[in-house]
Amino acid sequence: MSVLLAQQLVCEKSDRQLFSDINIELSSGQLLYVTGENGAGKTSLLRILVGLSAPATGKVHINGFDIHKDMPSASQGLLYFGHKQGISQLLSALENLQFWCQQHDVKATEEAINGVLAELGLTGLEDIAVKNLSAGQQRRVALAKLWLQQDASLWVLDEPFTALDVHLIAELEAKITLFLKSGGTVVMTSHQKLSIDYPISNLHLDYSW
Amino acid sequence: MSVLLAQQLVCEKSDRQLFSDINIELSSGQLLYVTGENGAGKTSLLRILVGLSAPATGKVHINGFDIHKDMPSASQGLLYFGHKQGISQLLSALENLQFWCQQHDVKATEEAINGVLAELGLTGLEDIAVKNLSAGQQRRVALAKLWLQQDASLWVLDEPFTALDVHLIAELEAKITLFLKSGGTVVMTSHQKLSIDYPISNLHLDYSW
Amino acid sequence: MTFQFENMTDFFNMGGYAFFVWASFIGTFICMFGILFQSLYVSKKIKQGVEKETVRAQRIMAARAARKIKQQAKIKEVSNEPKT
Amino acid sequence: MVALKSVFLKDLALAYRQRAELMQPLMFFVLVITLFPLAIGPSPETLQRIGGGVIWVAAILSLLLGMERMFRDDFADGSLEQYMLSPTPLYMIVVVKVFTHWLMHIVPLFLISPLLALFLHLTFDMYVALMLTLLLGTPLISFVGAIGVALTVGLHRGGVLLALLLIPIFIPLLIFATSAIESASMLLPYHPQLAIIAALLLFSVALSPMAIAYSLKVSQN
Amino acid sequence: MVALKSVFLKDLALAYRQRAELMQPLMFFVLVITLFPLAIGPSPETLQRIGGGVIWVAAILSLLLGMERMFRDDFADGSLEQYMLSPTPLYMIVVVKVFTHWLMHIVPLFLISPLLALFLHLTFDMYVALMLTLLLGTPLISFVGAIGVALTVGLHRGGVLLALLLIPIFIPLLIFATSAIESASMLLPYHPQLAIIAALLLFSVALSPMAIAYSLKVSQN
Amino acid sequence: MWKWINSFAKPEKAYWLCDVLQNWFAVVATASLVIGIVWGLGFAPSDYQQGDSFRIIYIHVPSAILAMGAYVAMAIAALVGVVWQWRTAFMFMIAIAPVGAVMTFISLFTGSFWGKPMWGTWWIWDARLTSQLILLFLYLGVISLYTAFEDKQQAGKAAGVMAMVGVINIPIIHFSVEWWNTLHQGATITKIGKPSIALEMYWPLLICIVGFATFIGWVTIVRMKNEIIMRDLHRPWVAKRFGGLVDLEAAVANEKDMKGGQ
Ligand code: HEM
Ligand SMILES: Nc1ncnc2c1ncn2[C@@H]1O[C@H](COP(=O)(O)OP(=O)(O)OP(=O)(O)O)[C@@H](O)[C@H]1O
Ligand SMILES: Nc1ncnc2c1ncn2[C@@H]1O[C@H](COP(=O)(O)OP(=O)(O)OP(=O)(O)O)[C@@H](O)[C@H]1O
Ligand SMILES: [Mg+2]
Ligand SMILES: [Mg+2]
Repeated sequence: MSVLLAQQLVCEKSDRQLFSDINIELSSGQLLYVTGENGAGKTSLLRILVGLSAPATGKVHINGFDIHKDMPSASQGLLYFGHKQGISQLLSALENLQFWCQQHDVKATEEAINGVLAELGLTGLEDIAVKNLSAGQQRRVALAKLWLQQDASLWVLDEPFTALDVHLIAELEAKITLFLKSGGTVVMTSHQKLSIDYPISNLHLDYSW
Repeated sequence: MSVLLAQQLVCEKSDRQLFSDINIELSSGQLLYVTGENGAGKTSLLRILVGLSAPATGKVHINGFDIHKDMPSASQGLLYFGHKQGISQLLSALENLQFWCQQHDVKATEEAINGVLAELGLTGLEDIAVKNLSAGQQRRVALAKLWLQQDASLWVLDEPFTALDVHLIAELEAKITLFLKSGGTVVMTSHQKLSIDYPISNLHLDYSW
Repeated sequence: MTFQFENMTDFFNMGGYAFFVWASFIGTFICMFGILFQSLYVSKKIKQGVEKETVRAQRIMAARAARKIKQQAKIKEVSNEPKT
Repeated sequence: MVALKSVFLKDLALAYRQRAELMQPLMFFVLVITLFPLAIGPSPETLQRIGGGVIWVAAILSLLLGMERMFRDDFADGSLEQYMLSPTPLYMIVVVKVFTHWLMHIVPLFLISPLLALFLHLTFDMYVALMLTLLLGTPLISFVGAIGVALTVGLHRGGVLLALLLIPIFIPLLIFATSAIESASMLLPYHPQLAIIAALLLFSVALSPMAIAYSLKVSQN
Repeated sequence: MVALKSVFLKDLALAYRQRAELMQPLMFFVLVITLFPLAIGPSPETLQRIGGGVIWVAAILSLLLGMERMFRDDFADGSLEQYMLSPTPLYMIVVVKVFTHWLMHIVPLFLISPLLALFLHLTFDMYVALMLTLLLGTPLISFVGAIGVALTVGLHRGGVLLALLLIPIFIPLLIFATSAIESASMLLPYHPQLAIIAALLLFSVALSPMAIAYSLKVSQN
Repeated sequence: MWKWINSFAKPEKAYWLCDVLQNWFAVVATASLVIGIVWGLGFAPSDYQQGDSFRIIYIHVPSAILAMGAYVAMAIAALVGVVWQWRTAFMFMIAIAPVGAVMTFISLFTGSFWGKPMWGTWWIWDARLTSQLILLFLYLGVISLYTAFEDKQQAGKAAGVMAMVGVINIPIIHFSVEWWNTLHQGATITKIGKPSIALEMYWPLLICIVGFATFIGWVTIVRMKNEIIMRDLHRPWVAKRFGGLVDLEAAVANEKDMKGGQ
C-alpha cells in the first residue's frame, strides 16, 4: 500500500491557480524532493498534503486514510515540519519537547530528550526559554522531534535546512538517509542542493500565473 | 579616509556578552564577510554598525560621522538590508520603491523602477500588494533598492541570499562584485559559501556564553 | 510625655476606634514586612542562581569542545579514506 | 486524556511565565471602572444606579482584550498546526484551552470585585447578584468569544475587530445581567434572569467547541 | 519636505487600503455608547447627566484601541528601520505620522457625533462644549498616546498594556473635559477648562515628538 | 566631585555603596519606626475632634507623602539614566518602584480605614483620593512595562520614559485639595512655614516620617543589590564574588587551543 497518495490536486490562491493536476504516489522508502522557484507553490502543496489547507479539488490519502476527512487517524504516522516551528517561545526546549511527546503519544524520558538535545549541540540550553535562543538554535529544538519520533512513517519537511549551519545540515542529511533506509517516506523542499546518497525523485513545480 | 570605522565594540543582550573588542576599519572597495554560527551575534553586530541598536561600549563612524550621535549625516551613503525587509505589505512593489526613493533622495522615474523590477523577474507583479507575493518574491522587491541607489558608499547586508533561488543568488553576487569594483564597501553575513571573484576579508564571530 | 490610656484594655480599645486603628496599623506592618522579606528572599535566590549560571557556562563550553573534537575526527576519517 | 491534561498544564505554565501579563486585563478592568465616576460625577446614588452596568461593561471589555491572546501565540509559533496533526481531536483541545483561559482570567476578577463594589457603593444584595451573574456569564463570554478569536487569529490585528464582532452578541447577556442586578437592588427575586443566562451558557458550551475548531481550521488555510 | 510629504501620502494610502479597518474604532465608539442606555436604563435625565462623560470615555477607549496600529506595521515590516536610516530626522517623521493618524481617526468621530449627542439627549450648549473639548483633547491623546505606542511596539502584545499605561495619564484630561461639559449644561462659562486643555496640548506637541522618537529607538534595540 | 559621583554609574561601585549604606538605613529605620509608632499610639494626646482614630495619621501621612517622594526619586533616576546613560540609575528606578507602589497602597487603605469613621464612607471619588489611586496605577504601569521587556537595558529606558511622563500627576495630587474642594484635609504639615498642628502630635509624626523614609531606603538598597547582581550575572566581578568557581576563561582558552592546534 502506498504511504502517500495524492490525486488530481489543484490549488488556488485568491484568483490564481498555483498548480493543477498534481498526482503523487509514494511508497515506503521513497524520497520526494519538491523544487521550484520562489512562489511556485511548494509550501502550499505541502500544506495540502498534510491536511492543513484544503485543495480546490483532489484528494490526499495517507496510509489509506483521507487526510481531509479523518485527520486524527491519517496523521498518526505523519510528521510535518513547516515554516513555523511549532514550539512555544516561552517554554524551555525540554518542556516543549516533553509537551510534544505527550501530545503525540511518544514515550520519551527526560534523559532521552536531553540526550537528543545534546546531540544537536544544545547542552546547557535545555532549560532556557526558547525565545532566548537564536534563529538556528530554535530551529534545532524543533528538529529534535525528528530524532524523538520513532514510529513515524512519513516526514514532510518544508525547507528544513534554513538557518542551520553546515555541520547540522550534514547531520540532518544523514538522519534523513537513515530514516529512508529504515523504510520511511520523506517529502521535502529546499533551495539548497541536496547531497544525499539515496535515490531522489524530483517534482518540479513550474511558476505559473 | 575609512568608510567604516568601528572601535572597541562590545555587545550585551540581556545579561549575556555576545562579543567584545571588535575593531573594524574598512576603506573604499573592501568586502567584509562576517561569519559565525547561529546565535553568534552577526545580526547584532550589523545592527550596531548601522546605528539601529546601541553597543554597550564602543563607537562607530561611517564616512567620518558618529552613527550613534549624528544618524542623519552618517546614514547618508548607507544602505542596510536586514532580516526585516522594510517594505509595506499593503503597498505594491512599485509604490514601495517609489516611496523609498522619495525618502532617500533617490531620483528614479517609474520606468526606471519598473526596469529594475523586470530585471529581478517581477514583471507583471509590480502593482500587486506585496503581501500576496511569496517569500522569495518579497525579498526581491526589497533587494531592488540595491539596484536603485546609485550613490551609496556602504552596503550592509544581513543574509541577503535567504529564500532566493540559484539564479538570483548569482545575479546578486555579480551585483555585489560590480559595486565593489566601482569603489563601494560591503559588510555582509551569510551561511552560504560566497562565490565572488574578489578579495574577501573575513570576520569570524565565536559563539561565547 | 505620659501614657494616654488608663490601662491596656483601654489602649487596645482605642476610644472605640479599635477596629479601624488596629486594622490599619497591622495591615501596614504586613505590607512593609512583606516587601522587605520578599526582597531578602530574592537576594538569596539570586546568589544561588549565580552559581547555577557558572555551572551552566562550563557545561556549554565543555560540550562544545567535545563536539568539536568529534567533528574533527570525522573530517580526518573522510580525508584519510582516499589515501588508503 | 494525557494529551488533554498536558494541554491544560502547558497553558497553566505559559500563563505563569507571563503572570505579569495576567494582571493586565485586571488592571484594565479597574481602570475602566475608575474612569466612570470621574466622567460622570461622584454622587453615590448615581454610581449605585449605574454600578452594576459599569462593572459588566468593564468586565466584557477587559475579557475581550485579554481574550485576543487565547490562540494568538499558538497560531504564531505553529503549535496550532501541531495540534491539528496530533491524534487528539481539535475540538477537545479547544475546550481545555478555553476553560484554562477562563480560569486564569476570571479568578483575579472575582478577587478584586468586592473592592469595586465598594468603590461604586453597591449594596450587599446587588453585590451577590453581580457575582452570580458574573459566574454564569463570563464562561459564556469566553466560549462565544473564542469563536471570534479563532476567526480573527490569522489577521494579526484582531483587537478592535474582535470587540466589534463580539459586543453585539453579548448585548442580550448584558441586558439580563443588569436587570438581575437591578432586581436585586430592589430586593426582588432574580432567578428568572439567572436561569436564562444559565441556559445560554449550556447552549454555548455544547455548540461552540465545534465552531471554534472549524474557525481555527479556516484561518489556517 | 518631499520626504515628509511622502510619509503623509503613504500613510494616507495605507489607511485607504485598510479603510474597513478605519471604521472599526468608530464602530467600537458607537457600540460602547449604545451599551450604556442598555445597561443603565433609558431615562433621558440620567442619560443627559452622564452623556458627556460617556462620550468622552468611549472616545478615549476607542482611540486607544485604534492607536495600537500607529507604528505597528512599520515596525513589523522594517519600514521603521529605514526611516531611522533616512536623512530626515526621525522626530519630524513622527510628527507627520501622528498627525495623519489623528486625521484619519478623528474626522469620522466628529462626523458621527451629532447623532450620538441626540442619542444621549445632550443640549446644544453641551454639544458645542463636547465638540470643542474633543477638538482640543483628541490631538493631546494622539500625541501622548503615541509615546505609549512607541514604547510597546516591540512587545507584539501591546493592547492591554498600552491602555494600562495611558489611561492614568489621560485622567486629568477627562476631568477637565467633563467639567467643561458640565459647566455648559448649567450655562456657565467654561473657558478656564478649555484653556487648561489647550495648554496641555501645546506642551505635549512641543515635547512628545522627541519622546516618541527616543522610545522608537529604544524599541529597535 | 563630579567624577566621584560619576563613578557610581559603575555597578561594581554602586554595589559597594549599597553594602556600606544598607546597615545604617536598617538601624535608623527600625529605631525610628519603633519610637515613632509607640509614641504616636500611646503617648501623643488624642485629638479633640477625631478622638483616638486620629492616630492613623502616624502611618497615613508618612506613607502618603513618601509615596509621592518615591515617585519623584524614581523619575529623577529615570532622567539621569536617559540623559547620562547610567545603567545604575535604571536599576535604582526599578528597585524603588515596587516599594513606592506598596507605600501608595498603604496610604490608600489607611486613608480608607480613617475615612470610614470620619466621613462615613470607605471611598469617595474626590480629587485627592482619585489622584492617589492614579499614582498607584502609574507605579504599576512602570513596573508592568519593565517586566514586559526581555532585554533589561531596553526595559529600563522604556520604563524611564513612562516614569517621566507620569510626573505630571504629582503636582495634581498635591494641589488637588486646593483646586477642587473636597472632604480631604488641606495641607497642614507640608505647608511652608509653621505647621498648624500641636507639637506633641507633631514630633512623633516627624519621627515616623523619618522612619518610613529610611525604611524605603533600606528596602530599595536591598532590591537594588539584587538588580545589580541579576543584570551583571555574567560579569567577572559577580562571579568572583558569589560564583565560587570561575573556570569559564579556562574553558574558552581550552577550546581555542584545540582550534589552533588543528
Ligand atoms: C483613601 C483615602 C485617603 C487618601 C488616598 C489620602 C491621601 C493622602 C495624600 C496623598 C496625602 C499627602 C498630601 C500631600 O502631601 O500633598 C495625605 C495627607 C493627609 N491626609 Fe489623607 N488620604 C485619605 C484619607 C484621609 C482621611 C480620612 C483623613 C482624615 C480625616 C486624612 C488626613 C490626612 C492628613 C491630616 C494629611 C496631611 C496633610 C498635609 O499636611 O499635607 N486622609 N492624604
Ligand atoms: N492569501 C493569498 N492570496 C494570494 N496569493 C497568495 C496567498 N497566499 C499565497 N499566495 C501566492 O501563492 C504563491 C505560492 O506561495 P508559497 O508560499 O506556496 O510559495 P513557495 O513555493 O513556498 O515559495 P518560497 O520558496 O518563497 O517559500 C505565491 O506566489 C503567493 O503569491
Ligand atoms: N533580547 C534578547 N535577550 C537575550 N538574548 C538575546 C536577545 N536578542 C538576541 N539574543 C541572543 O543573542 C544571540 C545573537 O543573536 P543574533 O540574532 O545576533 O545571531 P545571529 O548570529 O544573527 O544568528 P543567526 O545566524 O541565527 O541569524 C543569540 O544567541 C540570542 O540568543
Ligand atoms: Mg515556502
Ligand atoms: Mg541573524
